[in-house]
Amino acid sequence: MRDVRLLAKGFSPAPPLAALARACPDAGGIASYTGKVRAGGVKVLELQHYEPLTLPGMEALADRAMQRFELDGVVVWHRTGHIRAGAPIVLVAAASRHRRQSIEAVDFLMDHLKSAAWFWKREKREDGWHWIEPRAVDHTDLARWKENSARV
Amino acid sequence: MRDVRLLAKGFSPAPPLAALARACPDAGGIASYTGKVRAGGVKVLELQHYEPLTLPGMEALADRAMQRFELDGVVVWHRTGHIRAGAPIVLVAAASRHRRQSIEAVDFLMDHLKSAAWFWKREKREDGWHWIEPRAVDHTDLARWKENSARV
Amino acid sequence: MSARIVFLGPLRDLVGVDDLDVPAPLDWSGLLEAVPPSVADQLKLERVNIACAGRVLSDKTALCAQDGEEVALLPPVSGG
Amino acid sequence: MSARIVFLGPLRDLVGVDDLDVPAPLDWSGLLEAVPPSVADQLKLERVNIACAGRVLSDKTALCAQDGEEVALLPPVSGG
Repeated sequence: MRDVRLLAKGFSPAPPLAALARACPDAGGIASYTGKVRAGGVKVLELQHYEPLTLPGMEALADRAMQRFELDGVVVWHRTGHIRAGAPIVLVAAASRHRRQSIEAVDFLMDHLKSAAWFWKREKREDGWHWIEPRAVDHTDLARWKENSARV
Repeated sequence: MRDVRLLAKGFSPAPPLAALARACPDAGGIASYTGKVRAGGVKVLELQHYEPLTLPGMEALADRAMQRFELDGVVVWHRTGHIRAGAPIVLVAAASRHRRQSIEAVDFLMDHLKSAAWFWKREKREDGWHWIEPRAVDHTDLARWKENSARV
Repeated sequence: MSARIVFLGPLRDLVGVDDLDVPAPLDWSGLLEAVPPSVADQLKLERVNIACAGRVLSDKTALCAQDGEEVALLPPVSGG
Repeated sequence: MSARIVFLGPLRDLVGVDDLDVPAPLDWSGLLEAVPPSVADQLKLERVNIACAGRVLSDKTALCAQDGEEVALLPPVSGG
């Protein structure tokens, strides 16, 4: 099972997590990460995407994770448009035979969505809109998977 | 928020995950792991515990995770008794400011629950009951956190 | 005979429009002349990528957009 | 004047009962005599722990259970 979506409207993580569990009865576990707009300071967040690249890129990323971590199933849902404080931006989930594969797959998927997927994010604060660029630590996080690529 | 429970009956992961999200509005993300009884071969699984040690041990583990990974909130739910194929055994979830803290906290919590918490697990297969002991890899997984303890 | 230049993220703010139709074929030097100087300066930076017809170019100076193709200007991304 | 020995996991299977009341005080050699030889053999292994009054002993041979206290025999764990 591979469920990859770009969503223009709000979503709740519970239904896709339950669907993944149902679709993968042989998996010993499901790991997930839900990223949301933090309450403090940000009034609204906007995510722009580029149709011809963004969804195909997410699908290719999900396929890489399926193969690399031997997953039974994967969910990658990402919001676009305007998102209010407290609302989910992204959900990734992975079902696998063994525990660490699903947890590492979630880590891998989030590192790539954060700084290697075709999204542009800006935040509206008291003083107007601000574009967000990946922090140095995001690039360091991403580089971990490249160093390891010879192993997997 | 610290929600640690030993549960004699079945549970669904969705309500505690939603409660954690509500309790931690300033967290940028929530990572989770749900472990369940795999469908193939095992008819039923039994988890024994020892009242004076098991819950206090889980509470101390949750406190260590809160402090080490600077969490806003943590959920550690673990079943006891007889559990049928497909049902959840364990749920851990962590809410944090930054993404990797919650993902690493989930990894940390599961490694410790798997081979350093006071549970004894046996599986009923076609040919009767079999006690489960941690695999060598579980001990290796656990040792990662000891090596790193000087850093954190 | 035209190609469409698509501005994304902060580059869209610099231009004030979503896209711009220009004569095709369009190469790298034609692109630098077709956009405002502030955008051209950005395009020369290594961290800004270009996609043509839905494919990211490994060498953006090799751009050669044909009639009907879309050229997307891609500043550094930030998702999740 | 008695202490209670509690058997857990696979050790419970060896004995066939959940617990056993024995005279207190109970020390390490008294414990080895109070349980079946198959359990005593297990207790001598490093991977089997002992808790007394709700605390795991760092040196199990230093056991000294008083009246009313519980002595839990803890084989290797497996949770999650």
